[in-house]
Amino acid sequence: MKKYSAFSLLKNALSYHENWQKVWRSPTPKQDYNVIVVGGGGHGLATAYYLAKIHGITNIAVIEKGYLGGGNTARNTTIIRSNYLWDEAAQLYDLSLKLWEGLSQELNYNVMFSQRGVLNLGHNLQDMRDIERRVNANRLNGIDGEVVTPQRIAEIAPLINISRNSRYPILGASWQPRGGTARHDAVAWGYARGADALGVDLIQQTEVTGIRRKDGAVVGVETSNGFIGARKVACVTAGNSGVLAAMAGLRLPVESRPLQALVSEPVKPCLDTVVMSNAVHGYISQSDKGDLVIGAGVDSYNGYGQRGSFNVVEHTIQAICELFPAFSRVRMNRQWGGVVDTCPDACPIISKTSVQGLYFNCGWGTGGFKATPGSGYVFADTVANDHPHPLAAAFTVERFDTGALIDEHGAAGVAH
Amino acid sequence: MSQNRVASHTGAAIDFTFNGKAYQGIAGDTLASALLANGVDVVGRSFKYARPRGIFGHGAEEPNAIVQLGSGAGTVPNLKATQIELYQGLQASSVNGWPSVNFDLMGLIGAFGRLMPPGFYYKTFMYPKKLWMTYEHFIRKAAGLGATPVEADPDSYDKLNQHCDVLVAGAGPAGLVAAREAARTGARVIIADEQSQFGGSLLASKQQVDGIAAPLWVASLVAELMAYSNVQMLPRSTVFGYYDHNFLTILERRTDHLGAVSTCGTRQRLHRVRAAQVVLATGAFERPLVFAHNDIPGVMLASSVSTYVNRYGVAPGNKLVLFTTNDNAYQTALDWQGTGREVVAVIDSRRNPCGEIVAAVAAMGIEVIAGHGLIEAQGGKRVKRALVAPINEAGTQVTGAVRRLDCDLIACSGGWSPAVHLSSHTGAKPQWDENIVAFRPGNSKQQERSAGACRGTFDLQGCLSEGASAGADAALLSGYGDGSPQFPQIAVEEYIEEPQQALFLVPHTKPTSRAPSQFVDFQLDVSASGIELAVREGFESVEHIKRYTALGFGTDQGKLGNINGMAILANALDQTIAETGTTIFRPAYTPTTFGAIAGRDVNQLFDPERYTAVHRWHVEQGAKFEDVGQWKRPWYFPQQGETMQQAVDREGLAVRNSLGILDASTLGKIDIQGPDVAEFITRIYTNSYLKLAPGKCRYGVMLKEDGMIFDDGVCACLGDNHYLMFTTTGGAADVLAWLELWQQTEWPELQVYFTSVTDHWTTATVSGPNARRVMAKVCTDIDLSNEAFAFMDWRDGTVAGVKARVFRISFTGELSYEVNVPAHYGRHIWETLIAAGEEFNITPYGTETMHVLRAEKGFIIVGQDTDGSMTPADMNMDWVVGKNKAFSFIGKRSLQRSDTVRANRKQLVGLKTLNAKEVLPEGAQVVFDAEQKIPMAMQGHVTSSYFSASLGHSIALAVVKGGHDRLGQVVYCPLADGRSIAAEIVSSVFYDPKGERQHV
Amino acid sequence: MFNGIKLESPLFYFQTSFNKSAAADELFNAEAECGLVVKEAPLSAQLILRGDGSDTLFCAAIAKTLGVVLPLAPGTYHQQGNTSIYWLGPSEWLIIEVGGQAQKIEIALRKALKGHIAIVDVSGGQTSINLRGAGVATVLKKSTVYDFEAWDLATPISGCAAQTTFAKASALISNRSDGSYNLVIRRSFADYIALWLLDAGEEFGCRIEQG
Amino acid sequence: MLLIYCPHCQEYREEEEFSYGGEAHIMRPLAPDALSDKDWGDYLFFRTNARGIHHEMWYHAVGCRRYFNATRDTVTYEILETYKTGTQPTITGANS
Repeated sequence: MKKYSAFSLLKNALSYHENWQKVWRSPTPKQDYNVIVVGGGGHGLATAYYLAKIHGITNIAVIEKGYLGGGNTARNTTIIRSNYLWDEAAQLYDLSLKLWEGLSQELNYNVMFSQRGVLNLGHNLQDMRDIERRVNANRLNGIDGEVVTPQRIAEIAPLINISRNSRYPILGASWQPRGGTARHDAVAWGYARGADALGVDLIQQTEVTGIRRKDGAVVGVETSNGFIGARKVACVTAGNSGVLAAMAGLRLPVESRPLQALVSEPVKPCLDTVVMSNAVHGYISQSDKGDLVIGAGVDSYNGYGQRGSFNVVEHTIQAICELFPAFSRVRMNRQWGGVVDTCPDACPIISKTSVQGLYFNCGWGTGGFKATPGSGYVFADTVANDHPHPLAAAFTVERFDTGALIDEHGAAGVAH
Repeated sequence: MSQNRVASHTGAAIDFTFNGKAYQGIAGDTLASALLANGVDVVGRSFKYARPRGIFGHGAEEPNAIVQLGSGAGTVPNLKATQIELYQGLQASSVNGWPSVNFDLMGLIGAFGRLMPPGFYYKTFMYPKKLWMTYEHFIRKAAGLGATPVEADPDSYDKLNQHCDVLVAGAGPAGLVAAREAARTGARVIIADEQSQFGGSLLASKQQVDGIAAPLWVASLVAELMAYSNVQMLPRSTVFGYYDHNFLTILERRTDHLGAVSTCGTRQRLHRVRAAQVVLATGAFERPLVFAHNDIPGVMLASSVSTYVNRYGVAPGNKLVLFTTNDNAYQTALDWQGTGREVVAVIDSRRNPCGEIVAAVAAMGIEVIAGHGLIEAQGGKRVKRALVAPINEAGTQVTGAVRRLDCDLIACSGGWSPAVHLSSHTGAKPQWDENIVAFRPGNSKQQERSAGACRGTFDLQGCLSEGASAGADAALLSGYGDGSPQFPQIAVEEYIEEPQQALFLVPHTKPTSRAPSQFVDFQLDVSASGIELAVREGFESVEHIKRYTALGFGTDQGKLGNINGMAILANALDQTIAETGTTIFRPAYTPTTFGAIAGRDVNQLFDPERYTAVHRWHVEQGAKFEDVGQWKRPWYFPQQGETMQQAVDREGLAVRNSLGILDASTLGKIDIQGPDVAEFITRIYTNSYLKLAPGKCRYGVMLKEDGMIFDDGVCACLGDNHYLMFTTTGGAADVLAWLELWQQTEWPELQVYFTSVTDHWTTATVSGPNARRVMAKVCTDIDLSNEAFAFMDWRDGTVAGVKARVFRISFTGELSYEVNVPAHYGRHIWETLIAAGEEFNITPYGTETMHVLRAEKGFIIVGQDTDGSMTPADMNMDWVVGKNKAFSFIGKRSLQRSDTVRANRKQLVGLKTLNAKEVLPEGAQVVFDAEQKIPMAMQGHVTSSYFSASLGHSIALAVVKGGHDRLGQVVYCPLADGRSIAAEIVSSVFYDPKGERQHV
Repeated sequence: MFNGIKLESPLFYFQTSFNKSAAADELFNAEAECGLVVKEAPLSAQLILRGDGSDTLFCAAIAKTLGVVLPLAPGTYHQQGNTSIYWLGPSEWLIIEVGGQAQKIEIALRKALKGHIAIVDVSGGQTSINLRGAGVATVLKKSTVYDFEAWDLATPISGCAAQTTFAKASALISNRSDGSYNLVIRRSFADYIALWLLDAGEEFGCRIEQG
Repeated sequence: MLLIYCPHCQEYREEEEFSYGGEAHIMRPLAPDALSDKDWGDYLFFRTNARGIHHEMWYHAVGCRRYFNATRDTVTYEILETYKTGTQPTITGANS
């Protein structure tokens, strides 16, 4: 793999950029692999990368029905944070955050991880209790965070409306300075390039249509281009996990829901952090290109259509105009939807299954992007050792039988 | 008279400024036409290389002329000059270029463009690691177009929910006749067009339609439509989104043509349209040709040049070179000739163009150079020269000597691309059609059909007949008319056109990688070489190319560039365009104001404020309010100079020592009637109601099926088959839906009816040792003695002359009566009680004091002391769970799961700080060992914490792992400021542990 | 001791508490005929009735007791004099008697009806407001997602009713023979809805008449 | 934005009036206490999450307050039928 650097850029410029090598090969599938990763999104590519890099398993194929990083990796609002409430979730997401902090160098691909901080706003007394509780838990877990006042919020995001007279005044927020955003495509491409360099076959435009089993163990996958053998099959197909599970005769405690997002036209820098508000359902940051990147809430109904309902977008933009009255004159350039796996406890499933050699990594809900490196890291470990990585142990599918849920959204507070 | 204004075109003068310089336009101008009339060449700088850019198009497709309109709170970023109607005093400026668009220092960067190929930022700025944030800071400063306002939007917006039979998107020739055909059937029709005038391309046409000049024909048709009461006509209205089940959104600009800030009502209006049938008549965009330095000001679309000449009377230059691959664009040569200015030559990529219009042009003595390509434009801030050379038939190579043509205007046309955007929003995949060298709309996924140019039908005759049948067809399918158009044919005068050549990237003498930049997407500086580079680097799918090069991600959404980009990609991959894929568009068709999408649901109308009948009294008393769901509840009632703590202390002591009064009206109330009520609610609550007698109340907890506490409250038996259920304030709607769910879908055999009566009752709770005395003053027909009216009883009676229902239940632990009267009497009952209680110093208290008092008693608040992961056992409330109930109530089974029965679950306990004055922060985490290193082993957290005036020390409720077995143990709460507060685990009941006071 | 009991309708305080800059007297009880005139109806008896509409005895008893035939068709209401019955859902109706006494009606009905039924007094929890004027149709389009034009197109008379969204609250909306519309709204949302109406009606000129 | 035919109101109504009720035809076990943790967990949390034909409950919250069922294609979002609670769909994955 030729190293990227300012120097390589200069060198290639002199030769009119005619000599750049391919970022990855376009191999024809082998007949047989040690591990097949189904799904060429960020999580799948990261899984393949760490399997090869850390566990020395290089006879791997990543099989993607469309193009690499074309699913939720390409559709999310790129928010990265680790200030989760429960120990299990917080530790998993913080592993991910630590990996983010060195990822551009690790991959020699600039993923533009921008640690501009994340504000989670509180609008009522219960919000503030929950924020206090979460920040205290984060602090004692070794995760950065503090509770900040409206005045401090206004310093961090000057255009935000901290008036006490607004319908849902901002009473305070949690502030995680290490949080931020990254360039979503770059994450997929960086991991793909890295994995390819380690010998991983990236097979695009190939759809897995079946999971072949023999005596309760995986032997390979049927694809739109024929059967490919494998001892282990790792499914990382957010949005379609249920469909994959059905291929192996399994069911998952997961429902696929539309999640929508939108961007404004590019504007000059006006928001140097990430602002999130659960109470009014709006998440916003500004990309390096200048777009205001806005995330909406999950639609209420099941849907694989990568489309949601317009009223969800309306509600989100109302929230944004409440938080940032000046943005009312900015214009929406593009909106789109993705399909997220939602779990009853808003936490992922990283798990072996009753089928020997079949593994699932799904259920990330709206939180998948930020977890990409950590998810790949612990899933690779789980697959390599056929045993849950310590940080993944709490996220097995069995928790839905025992009741040991990690209730991240229940923790957001219910009736009052 | 401005230099480029055609003498014959006159109108009222309009003054405006651009980049601080004063200019004059005339009525009917767009900012773009006025700037061109004034000979303004450079209107902006490109995003990446800061190259000077001029006006290229005349509508929504414009990639370059992006301006900042107005200033201050009313400023609007990123408007397209081609879409801004000129008004007196308009101020606009370029969004990029420093110190000015004519001399941009960033332009120097442009000189290093080769160092910034697509994706260069992925390849650098990585080392040293810590510098990225600095790099990024400068990258961001260079990015972005216009600037957002910094003050609140002074304008207002609103929405209309529309329902119609036929929605026609676009009021060009096809749309207008479609609307007419639908209108005459009586169907409800809405026709919307983004321009100020209906007519589309005909507004700039010199053709005859139905025997009269096109603009006149349009006027008559518009007049005809206006006469229909069943037609809604929406000019300045863009259909920007097409969603499921034929839901479409239209942005109507109501005042933008009058000024940056509205002086007469809502600035913009969002129409949310549910249409039975849709006719898409959105027209087409002319496609530029990709040649070297095709971005120099003075290069324009052929149709744009014609539009400026014919519609706005503006000739944007003097010496025109026309470069085309088709007959259609020859019209521009004729139009230009009409201005009396010079047509240097027409460059036609085809070997032997032979259409009627070609002959017409040649006949005027204009040189037609066939089989040639315009391979490069030259000039700095304005075109000076065009380089022309013979090219091979395939259009892939320069085959002969280069000829130089002096000119200051280049009009180009690579054919037309149907505006398939809206049909594409529905998920229909556009299909490539070699015959028209363009994508046609894909097969319909909704109740829609395309007509005219947006369907790839480019001749006027065809557009009119397609529009007519589309309108009649849509009407028929929505239940009107017989499907046959009244005017299937309309006589028009037009040239018969010969086939065009499929040419996208014009060859240069140098290979693409070395030729001067051949731009595909002007706004984002995506060039042909950039696309080829992306392919060279291994990106193969269209989506990868788009994302890697940013092709199509501009505010013009690639209306001009996408098809050329696809073609260049296909060529680089050695595929056909059809094989390479399709082009997908997403809403919004054109950028749409956030404020309009938000509508009126902002500021105080963002969410309803719900008031109780006594609300105004609380306001008059200067209460501070707390948001509880949508309700405004009194939080506390500060008196002169009181702090919150002082007010809460006073209110609490009043209740403990004499008398307090609380407005409890917001509690959810559900009336339940039917023979099976007792059985039903016994299945819903954890405890049993089978033996609850009329006149009695019982406290109950409900679980979700997962065994976790979901809501709680008192339920009263009003009579045989008749109960009243109280819920939490926030839970009322959810609980009602929950009851209906089980009755309707699971146990329809149980005969029960539910009705919400939350709003019907005002609930005034008098609480404290003097509660009975004050009740005795206002209620004579209830025996209030403890024997006759015991704790957890209720009685009907007359209070303050009003029929009332009185409950003897208590959330404070004191003797309490909850007086319920129909809300019309709410304030009367409240003020009567206040007056009657005066001698007992009756004290109104708010939610904060209520919380303190109930915490002193260890009563939980669902949602504060529980968080969706708490069982009754965790809350030390096993007593409320009916172990021996015959029916396995909702959630019961989950209480036996291995995790819910495990020891060491978090359990509700009291915490008493060792320093009695110290109040634990709510949300503080609990640890057993304060000295341990981070990460610490957290054992629970503080859910409620207050200073108790009546006890004289702080109290807290917390959930602690295995807490019920840890009474007496000291735990620690490490705080952010480094302190660690020590507290002892005690019973969660701090006050009157035997519960005697509520029974007196 | 308690004579002079004053009753307060849900919109009782709206005028006094209304904090918009425009002078209140322009907005309230002015003579000018505005594009939107909002009038709160006098206090009336409002009861929810539950029962089996397919039971002819049940229907007959209602008709006999109230003098109004129970509407069985979805989206309709029947009116006789001061009494109206609205279809709310299968087995659910709203009875409104202008100026009536809920308790009287409940006693009469309970005497007349047999079997599994429910009668609930909700008089204190809701109020009726009437919208009239040239701007009403547009105001309804601004405020609700329901297609009211369809009523005029279908049957240009009264008798139609629909429960639907109203801004971010809800309402039971019915058409009257004089071309105006009645809204039944919940008490706790009344101020919000009135504020919304003044805002939505602004472009036509809007005023609120006290009932 | 869905347009949903309410079988009780007997007309098409806008999505804003409804709330989604999840997968339909899931019977509550008659004897929960007799079930294993696994079987109970399956009833609690595991759903078919069909890609394509899906039978689901909707609640006409701002309307007649009735629950009913819909057969909807979760890919195209087309609603193929709505039917009253307690009745069976005429369109199923099998016959479509």
